[in-house]
Amino acid sequence: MSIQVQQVSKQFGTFAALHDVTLDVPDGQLVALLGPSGSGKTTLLRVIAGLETPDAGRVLLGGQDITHAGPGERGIGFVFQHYALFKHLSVFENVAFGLKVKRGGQRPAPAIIRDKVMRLLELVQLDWAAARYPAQLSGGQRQRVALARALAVEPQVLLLDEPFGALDASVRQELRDWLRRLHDEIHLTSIFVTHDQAEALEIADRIVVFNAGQIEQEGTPEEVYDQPATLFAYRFLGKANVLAQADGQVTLARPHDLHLHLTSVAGGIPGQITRIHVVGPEARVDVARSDGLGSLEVHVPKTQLGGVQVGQTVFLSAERQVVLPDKAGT
Amino acid sequence: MRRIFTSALLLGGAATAATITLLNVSYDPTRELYQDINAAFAKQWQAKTGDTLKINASHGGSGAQARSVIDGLEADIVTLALAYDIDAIADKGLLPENWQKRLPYNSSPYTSTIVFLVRQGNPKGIKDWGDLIKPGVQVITPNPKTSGGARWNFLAAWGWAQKKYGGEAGAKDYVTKLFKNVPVLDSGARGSTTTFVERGIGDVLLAWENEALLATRELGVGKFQIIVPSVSILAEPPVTVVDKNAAKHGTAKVAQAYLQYLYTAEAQEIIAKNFYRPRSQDVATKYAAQFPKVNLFSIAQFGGWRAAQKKFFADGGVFDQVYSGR
Amino acid sequence: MTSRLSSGRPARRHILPGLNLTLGYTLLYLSVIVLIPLAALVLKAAGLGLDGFWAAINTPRVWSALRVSFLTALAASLVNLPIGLVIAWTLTRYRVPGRRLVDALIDLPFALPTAVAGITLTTLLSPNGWLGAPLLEAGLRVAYTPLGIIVALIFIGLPFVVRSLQPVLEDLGYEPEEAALSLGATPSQTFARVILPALYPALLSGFTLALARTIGEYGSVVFISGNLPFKTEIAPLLIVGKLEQYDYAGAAAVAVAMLVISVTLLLAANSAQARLGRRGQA
Amino acid sequence: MTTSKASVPQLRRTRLQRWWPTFMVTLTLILVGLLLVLPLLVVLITAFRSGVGPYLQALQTPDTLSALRLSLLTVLIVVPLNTVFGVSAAWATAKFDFPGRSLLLTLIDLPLAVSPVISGLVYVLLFGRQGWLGPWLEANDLKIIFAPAGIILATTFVTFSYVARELIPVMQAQGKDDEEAALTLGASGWQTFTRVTLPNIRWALLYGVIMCNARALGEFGAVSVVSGKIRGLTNTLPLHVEILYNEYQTVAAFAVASLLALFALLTLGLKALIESRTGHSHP
Repeated sequence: MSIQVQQVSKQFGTFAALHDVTLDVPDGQLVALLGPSGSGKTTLLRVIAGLETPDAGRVLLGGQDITHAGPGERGIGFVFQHYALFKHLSVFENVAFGLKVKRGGQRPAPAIIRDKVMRLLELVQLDWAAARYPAQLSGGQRQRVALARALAVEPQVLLLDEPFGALDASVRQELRDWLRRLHDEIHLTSIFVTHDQAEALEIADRIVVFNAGQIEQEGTPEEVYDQPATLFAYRFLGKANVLAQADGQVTLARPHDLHLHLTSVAGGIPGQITRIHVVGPEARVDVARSDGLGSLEVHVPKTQLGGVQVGQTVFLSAERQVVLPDKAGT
Repeated sequence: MRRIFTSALLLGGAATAATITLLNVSYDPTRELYQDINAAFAKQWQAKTGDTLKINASHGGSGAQARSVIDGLEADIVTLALAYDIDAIADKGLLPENWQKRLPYNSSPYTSTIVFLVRQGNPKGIKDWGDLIKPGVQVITPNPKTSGGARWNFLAAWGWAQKKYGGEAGAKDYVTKLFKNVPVLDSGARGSTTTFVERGIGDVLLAWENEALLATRELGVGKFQIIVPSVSILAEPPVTVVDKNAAKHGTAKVAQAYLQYLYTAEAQEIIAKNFYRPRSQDVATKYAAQFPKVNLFSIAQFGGWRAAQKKFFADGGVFDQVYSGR
Repeated sequence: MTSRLSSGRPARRHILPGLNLTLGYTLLYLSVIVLIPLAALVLKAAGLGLDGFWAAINTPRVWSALRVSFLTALAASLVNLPIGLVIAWTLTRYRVPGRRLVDALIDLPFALPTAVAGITLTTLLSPNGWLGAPLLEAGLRVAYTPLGIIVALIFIGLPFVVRSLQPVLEDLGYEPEEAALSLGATPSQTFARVILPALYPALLSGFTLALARTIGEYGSVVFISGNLPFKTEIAPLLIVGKLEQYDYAGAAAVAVAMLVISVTLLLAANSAQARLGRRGQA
Repeated sequence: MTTSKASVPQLRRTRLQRWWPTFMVTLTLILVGLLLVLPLLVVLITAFRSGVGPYLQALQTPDTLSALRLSLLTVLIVVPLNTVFGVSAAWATAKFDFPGRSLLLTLIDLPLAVSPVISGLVYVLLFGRQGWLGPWLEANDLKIIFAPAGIILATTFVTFSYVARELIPVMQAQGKDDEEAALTLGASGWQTFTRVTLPNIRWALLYGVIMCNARALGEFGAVSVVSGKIRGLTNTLPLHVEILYNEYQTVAAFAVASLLALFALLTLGLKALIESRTGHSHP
């Protein structure tokens, strides 16, 4: 089901968490809200969930205005950053919670609840842990229980607040892949909040970049990475090398878009290698510019490194570069 | 509450005869006395009228008890340590001003006096009031501000000293020295007795005669003895009906009968057995051995309780001066 | 994190239900049980007028009683700091025989009726008591002296100090201590410069709670104090004394004075703890 | 004696002299023994001074039994009242932020700092015959002071803060996530409270109830001001102890006192049980 956010604003005291935000999420997409801490992405997610009331604007779900509906009436599933599992309930009971609190006629029969919960636990590969309590599970397992719990009420949309934020790096990677696969399986419209650009780039269909309570850019991962609309978006999505800065314009290039030359080339930037650092198949080379305008980072495949050494003078050219308006403060 | 209690009893059985509840609000040392009186009177009342009489008792410091009645404790009868406390109740319109004239002997069916209780053998050689201000003698008395008995103690000492030194200045000097010898000032007469008897503090306890007798006969046989000073005060603990409450409860008649009963030979005997001096000459003669002759002066010497209270015990009065003068 | 930022701030409309109901009920109940009765007290005292109120308070007797109440409570609360620290420290760090029992006993003064505590301590400490007799032998009179009041108040205040310290000591763990030691601090330096400062908020809160609680204590004190004016007469006893002379307004005046002291202490404790707490988090 | 944590680094062992823990434990036991165990022993020994017979007899007199009944009645009314209040106040102050919240928190603590004598006095000034509402109460034949109602009110005042004080920090620390999760899952406000919040706070709640109960059972100063001390009618157990003591019935007084001490110990035992369930000691 599609989600429309129309001109939503939200103020906390003197702090504007959201300022006139408008966003369309088409049915069946997995969308990432990406931005630094305090940029408003979590607030937007909570407004969609009904956990915060916007000061202005509307929220539509499948074309229906739900701005003033309670969080339980919206048909959303919400996954909390710190899971918010009910400690006193077993894994099974946690997942069954949303079904058991349904009012009289709508509450499924116990046998149906049982089947459904067990199916969901199988889906998140935790059917073996039904009788356990949250305290007996690892972080990743808990997050999967939280997900199963949110899915149990058959939500129209799934909202995840920094779902992997509290997990170890390896578990995180595993869960990312798993979430993407899950989404491909069930095609539930989903929005997740993250401050990790790699995470957003890896699994989202679309990325919405947030900054200071406003949407900075919106697009596919390729679009936002390769054609950032603003300097902020460019910088937030990856390492940015400033090639030139003049007349309110700044020219930037990503490290792997730079080429390393041993001899002078046209328009090449001369510099001296200060450090060579090999990370797996890739070599990261730091070059101090001879014109004294700072240093640049170049990524080249290790096999193409040749015999360059620290201290050697090299020339850099950009295969692809972006020119953006130079806004101060980014 | 009384009503609830009454109906509860009624529901419980005894449906033919009425059950009447009476509340006697009294002061600390009369617990044992009224336990006996209540039983005897209830029995007599039932024999006479067929009604079951339940007499509730409340005990505490005389002033505190009077205050409770003023604040709404619905006593049918008050039996307090001194007339001043009942005057205070009368001031609030709960009973007539002339209450003390309603029963014989200033409405006091029994009297007592203030005596000395010392440890067996009287190691400090205490004979009279003058010995109390000797250095090294520790005197136990409660606080006149909070205890009726203590006010009698104070006035007894004052009366003796005024006569001895022939004036107020001498009397004041005497009581000042006296209270310098007081190491503990309990809030009530019972507290003082406990301090002296159980805690072993002090050489001499200024006590109601009935308390002193109770202590020698029941608390520590052979451990204490009573010293009767050359002169002491005639303590007249008064009793009266609290008209307004009795009228409200419909208990005026039985309350009146209860107080009149206190003057009967039967009650006077109980009174004497509980170490109070009976008014009845016959009973007094019978128990003469128990109550030695003491030269007594009365509260009239101080112009009555209202005057005495104002002069001695009100804020800024003589008692406060005795303490603030140090 | 964004989530913390947003949840920590007031929302215009609350999503969680029940604020109106619970806040309304809380305020109603608070008013009926606490505020209206206290207002009646203040009104009664106000009936004296400012001059009358001051005249009722400004007597040597009242000042002395307030001083006795305050100083003995202060002394007892101060003594309770090291005692409470030793007990809380030991209970959280060392293997104490019967630890659960000892820990449970800490709350005894809470649960034991104050009158029973008063009678018992008097029995124990009077010149012919188990402890009183040997102490008197050693030249120390406890019962019927200010020292007796202090002992009773130490008993009453102890749980407040121990219970304030325990959770903080548990949270503190060994790390800061070990860090200090690894940096070359001596054990006493470690204690004075690392552990004690971390305990200041808890010590302060335990101290003030004990002080506020003991300053008005009555039941456990009247039996042991001796009640001598200008020496061991406490302010609550003065209130009772005034009542028994039918001086309601005077009693209310002294009560208001005590109330002001207690409220001031409570406010001071709350704000000081908030300040120290903030510093502790930084 | 060794330290209780298993993973204590070598550093500590070498630094601290071996006698230090022993010294601290001994000191603690002495302090606890002198300050807490000894008074408890005095109560018990005095109560049983004349043997078990007189002890049991003292507990079975009609006056003692009626005082016990009144004390239990008081507790039965006061504890639920203050519990409902405590939960309500904790919900309002821990889950929401509103202007005047910190003032409210201070006011909730206020009764803790009020002298028991004053706690009784305020009700006399309000409901006594001379009090603000006295004439109206009298006209309508309603009795509050010198009746169980007054005792219950004064006890409510004294134990007002206990449940709320226990719950507020716990609820504050737990935050709102669980409740919000329940709401997104479709639970109603009441379902959220009973199925999520209540289980989360149950031990703190029980602890608060126990402490409230203990104080309510033992309150003396405030109750003595409003009781009227009518034997068999308005006497609670602590007042009855004083009365017996004043009647020179020391054994009986301490027997009743030991009953109260027994309640206290039972309470503390229950509390220890809670702590072993929750696995950590409670503030």
